[in-house]
Amino acid sequence: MAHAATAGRVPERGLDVYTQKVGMWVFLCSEVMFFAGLIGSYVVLRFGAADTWAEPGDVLNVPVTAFNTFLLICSSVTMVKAFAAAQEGDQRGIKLYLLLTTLLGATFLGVQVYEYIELVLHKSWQGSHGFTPAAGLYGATFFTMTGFHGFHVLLGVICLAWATIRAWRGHWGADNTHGIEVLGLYWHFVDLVWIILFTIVYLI
Amino acid sequence: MDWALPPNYSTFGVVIDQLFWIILVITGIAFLLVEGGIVWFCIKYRGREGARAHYTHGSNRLEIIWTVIPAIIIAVLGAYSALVWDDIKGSSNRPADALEFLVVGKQFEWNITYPGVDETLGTADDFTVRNQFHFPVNEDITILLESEDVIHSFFIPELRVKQDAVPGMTIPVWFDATQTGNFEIACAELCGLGHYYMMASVTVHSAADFDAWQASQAPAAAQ
Amino acid sequence: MATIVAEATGQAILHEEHEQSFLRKYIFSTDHKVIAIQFLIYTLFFLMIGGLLAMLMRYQIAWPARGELPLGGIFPESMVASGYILPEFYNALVTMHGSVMVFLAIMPMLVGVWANYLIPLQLGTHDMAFPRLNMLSFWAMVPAGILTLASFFVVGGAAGAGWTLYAPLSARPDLTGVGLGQILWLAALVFIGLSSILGSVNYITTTINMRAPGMTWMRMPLTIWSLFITAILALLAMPVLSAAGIMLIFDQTIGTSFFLPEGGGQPLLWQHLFWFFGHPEVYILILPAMGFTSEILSVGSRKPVFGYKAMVLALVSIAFLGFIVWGHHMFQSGMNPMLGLTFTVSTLFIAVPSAIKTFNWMGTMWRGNLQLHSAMLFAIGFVAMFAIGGLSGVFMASTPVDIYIHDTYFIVAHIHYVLFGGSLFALFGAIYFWYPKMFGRMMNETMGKIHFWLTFVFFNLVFFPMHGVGMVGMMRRIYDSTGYAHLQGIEDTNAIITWAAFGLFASGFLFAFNFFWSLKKGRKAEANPWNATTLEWQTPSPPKHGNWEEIPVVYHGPHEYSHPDVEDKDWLAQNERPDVVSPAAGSH
Amino acid sequence: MRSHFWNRSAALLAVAAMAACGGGDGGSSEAADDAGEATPAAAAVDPSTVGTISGMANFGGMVPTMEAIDMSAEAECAAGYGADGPMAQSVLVSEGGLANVFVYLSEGVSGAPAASGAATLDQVNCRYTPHVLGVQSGQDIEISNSDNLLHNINATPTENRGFNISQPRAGITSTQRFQVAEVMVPVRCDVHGWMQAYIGVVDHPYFAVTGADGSYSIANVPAGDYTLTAWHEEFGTQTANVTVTAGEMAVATFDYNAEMMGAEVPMGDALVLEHGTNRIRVERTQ
Repeated sequence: MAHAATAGRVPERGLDVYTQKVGMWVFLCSEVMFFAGLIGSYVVLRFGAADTWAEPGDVLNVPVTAFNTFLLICSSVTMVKAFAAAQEGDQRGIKLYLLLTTLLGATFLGVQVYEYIELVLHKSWQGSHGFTPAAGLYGATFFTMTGFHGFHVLLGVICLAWATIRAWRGHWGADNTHGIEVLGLYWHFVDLVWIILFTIVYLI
Repeated sequence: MDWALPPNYSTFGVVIDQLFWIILVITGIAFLLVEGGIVWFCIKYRGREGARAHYTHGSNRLEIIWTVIPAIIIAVLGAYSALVWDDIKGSSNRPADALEFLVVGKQFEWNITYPGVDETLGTADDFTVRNQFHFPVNEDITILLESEDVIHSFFIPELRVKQDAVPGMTIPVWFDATQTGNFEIACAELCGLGHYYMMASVTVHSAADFDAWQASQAPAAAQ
Repeated sequence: MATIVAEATGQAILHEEHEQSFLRKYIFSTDHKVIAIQFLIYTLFFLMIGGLLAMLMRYQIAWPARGELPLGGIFPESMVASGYILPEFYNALVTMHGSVMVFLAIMPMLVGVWANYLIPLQLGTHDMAFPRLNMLSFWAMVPAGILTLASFFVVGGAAGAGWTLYAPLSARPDLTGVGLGQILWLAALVFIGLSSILGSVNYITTTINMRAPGMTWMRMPLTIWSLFITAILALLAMPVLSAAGIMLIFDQTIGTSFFLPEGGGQPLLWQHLFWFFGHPEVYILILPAMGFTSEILSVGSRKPVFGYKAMVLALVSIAFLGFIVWGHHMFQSGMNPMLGLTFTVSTLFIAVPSAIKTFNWMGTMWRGNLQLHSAMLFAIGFVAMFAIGGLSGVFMASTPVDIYIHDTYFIVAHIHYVLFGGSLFALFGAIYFWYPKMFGRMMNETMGKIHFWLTFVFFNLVFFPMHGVGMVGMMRRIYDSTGYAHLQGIEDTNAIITWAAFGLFASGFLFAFNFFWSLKKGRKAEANPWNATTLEWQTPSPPKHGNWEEIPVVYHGPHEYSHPDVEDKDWLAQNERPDVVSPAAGSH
Repeated sequence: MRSHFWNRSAALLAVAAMAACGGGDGGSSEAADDAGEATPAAAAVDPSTVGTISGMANFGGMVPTMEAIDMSAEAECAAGYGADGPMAQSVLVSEGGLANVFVYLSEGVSGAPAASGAATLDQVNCRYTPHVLGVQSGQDIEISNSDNLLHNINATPTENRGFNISQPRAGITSTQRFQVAEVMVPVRCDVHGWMQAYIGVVDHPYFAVTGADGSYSIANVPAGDYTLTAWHEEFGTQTANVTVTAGEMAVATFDYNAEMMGAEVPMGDALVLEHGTNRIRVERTQ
């Protein structure tokens, strides 16, 4: 049988990747399915009731959100920089780029909150004052999808803030990069999801 | 104790029942094989002092046999089922000149709208009767199934008809009863606290009786 | 390097043991074995609750006109009035029996208990990859349980829209009278999803990355394979349910209308989302049971598992096909009939791997040396009952026949043959089998055998007649069948089923007694009471904190029984060095 | 139909709080009961300070024909009716009097004795008895079933918490309460689409429902100036100003005719009324 050849051979011990990273990849698979569920429902609902959707830009403020998207993409870049700095043991770089990433993430959230407030208080849509989750399928899907993304950003920002504090305590270094890399994976995923959401919710 | 399908009174029911019995025979044989085998093994190979089991990791030939045989049986069953299914439900097989009724489920009633003497829905002589479904025998019947509130399921056991009624959708269902008689519409999908009580009477008339019944209802509805 | 780190942590864990407080050791423990035992107690409790709900339900079905519910007075007037179970309470019973059994009893018992307990032990590692997440996955189940129990006592009662939560019934409180109860259950579902996902991340990562040296993929016990595949299914299916559940909560509370046609939503969307989760869920509920059965049958037959590779392939293909068959729950739902055709094909295909597994189990028993202890009896019972459940599934897969039997008791019989005759039989087997490892004592064999025969007989008396009742056309979830003309004449059958159900429930208490009695009074178990080969039996019973002083090295496949080259015993542990046992055995 | 999120949330909180207080009785807080026992309504009445309001709801002209109800599916219920079979109950006129008009003091009431005793709503031969019921907020409503078959009682108020319960057999009872004034709360049975009742909930005991002859009488009203409102399910509302003098009977009469059919009927929110003249008018609040 198959094991005959391997008996007594050098033992196999899984992938050549550290466990936290494998764990994060596995977790992200689950996250993909979560957003796939939301996005899939969005597609079905929108095709089923296309006439209840507004034209892009009619309700949503596309320029502001485009700027916000840009911020998030920048934060992905700084995240990469932070990891690179960690690999090189560049303490100043670690602090700088982690802090930048945190701030960019927080700004993204701030803009999103501003956007929500504007929509709820000052937009009118389909005759009702205020664009809220109760404003038809359009409002429901918009707030559900962007809201859950925002929640993920919030979790990311909290973790980033914690990582930044640790950076000031000198926690990270060339021999301790795993945490930053794993957090980076999550952050890039959140960024990627946003690009998809921005496209299908705001632009199409 | 009478474990049997209720008598069938529809054209589609014949083939559904036939398929049921075919599957029962096939699965019955498989059932006897598996259960018999297990019992036999339990007796024949039950542990004895000093006995030693036969060492084997399996047999590829056997694996192939018991993959292929079930696969073939199942493929044949599947193909046959698909054909029958298409006959019964395929939209291309919807009878063109069927007599149409509108059936609307609501908690916990079936409201049936009749086409009236002009045999067309949506005209002035339509009338609606609660919980009574009358239609003529030996004629293609199509019901347009709707729901006002939650999902119900339109089920007439003797006609082998079952279809969920979904709010927001109009679903056509067609059948052809082969005998006159009195049956019931049951709701087969949990629809709330009166689910079990959501039944309506079904009366299959001869063509003449149906016309007479419809005429007797029309004046009342005209008011 | 990873090895060294792991070993170092292992040593650290071993030394840590003595310094832990009671709270850290038994309540907020990160030890996978303790977490498994916490899950076991939790799930046994909810198994009893679920059973109790079923008993109330059966009383109503058998004697709908009688009233006089024994102890009916202890229920509030909103549940039982004048001795009659009220229809709304009946709906809550139906819904919560299904929900509790699936989500709080069977699923966490299969995965939470045994994946936690067995994965590190059978793979030869000190603990899970992420012990703290593991602890969190248990503690996420606690609010879920509390919310579930609380939902019975809020105004309007517990959720009553069926365990499938079909919208709009589940989304509009004005149509059911159930408001908060439904929301509480959905919130519980979100916690269950969280627990399940955290658990799955752990199981998958541990299996991928933390196997002992020499534990190649094809040397993993089938238990691990089945739990690994299950974890993948849960990882990918649960988030979809969470997303759908959250949308349903929004429909109920903040005025969205995802599933409500009045607002442009689609009731069928809920069904698609639910069954996209729900069908993989069905396999989540059966695959681990298949794994335990393979393991116990092999040990009990003193033979290697017949067709190990075919078994693995079957598991993998079930997992894959499991994601593309969800529509077969919706043949009569109003979905396009042409979609029905597609789903029929994929559904019939998924029957093939199940057939392969059944024949391989029989192959494992063939020419064996069967040790018919309680665990083995339950494993054999699993094969026998699962076969019936699988065969009755063919009726549903055939779409025309499904028109008639859909939403009848035929379906109820089918699901219980798979879930009770299948999963629960295997779980009882697993508990009898691994109990000595968990608690260091044997369960009482005599009581175990009596428990098996009572369960087996009563189970079949309960669920086999349901096929007949279904053929007659009795609809699921109806409170009172006596009003229907076509259901006249099944009252006696229903009464017999109910009496048998009482017997089945009662026999559960024999098991519970055996379980708790054996904790104190059971015979002390040696390390390897069943002469089994897998790694968990090569540690003391129960294993210490950290499992291994030294990580074992694996030389053999998982089920080397009755190897012709091994003399004086009929088994070869996975970590036994071949040259020590017998030079020739090294070739296997 | 689906109320606002915040209303709902507040209701949820309230429900949760009640559940925490050992709820599950399907009813509401017990505070009203205690108050009721402390000051029984009858004891508070001093005959020298109260008067009575009485009068008629008159119906003039052609009486609309009521539709026949098809109860054939419930033979047990249908048997309870005469040769003509059951008819709808929305406009019941007998000798010029209109029945089932809910008459209550809508303005001018300051302070009132707490509710005492229970109101009853029965289901007889697949109909609600009475068809229109007045209760005081917090008062027990005993709902019972005299038919040996399934009825559900689905109350859909907008201000109060609704309920949807069932009574599958004769003899089953349930006690419910509404805490907030609301005219009217519709009640229906989903099993029998024709079954409809209305419950008027007001903050005081000064209400009545006109009988079969169209007459009503509200006793023990403290002397003072009031606005009296009359509600009918087909004809909407009318108001009248009345002055009650101690020991005397004030009379207020409402006139109806078939032309008023189809008036918008206020449902739900308790009415906000202007001071009107004695002129009878139909109030359209929606």
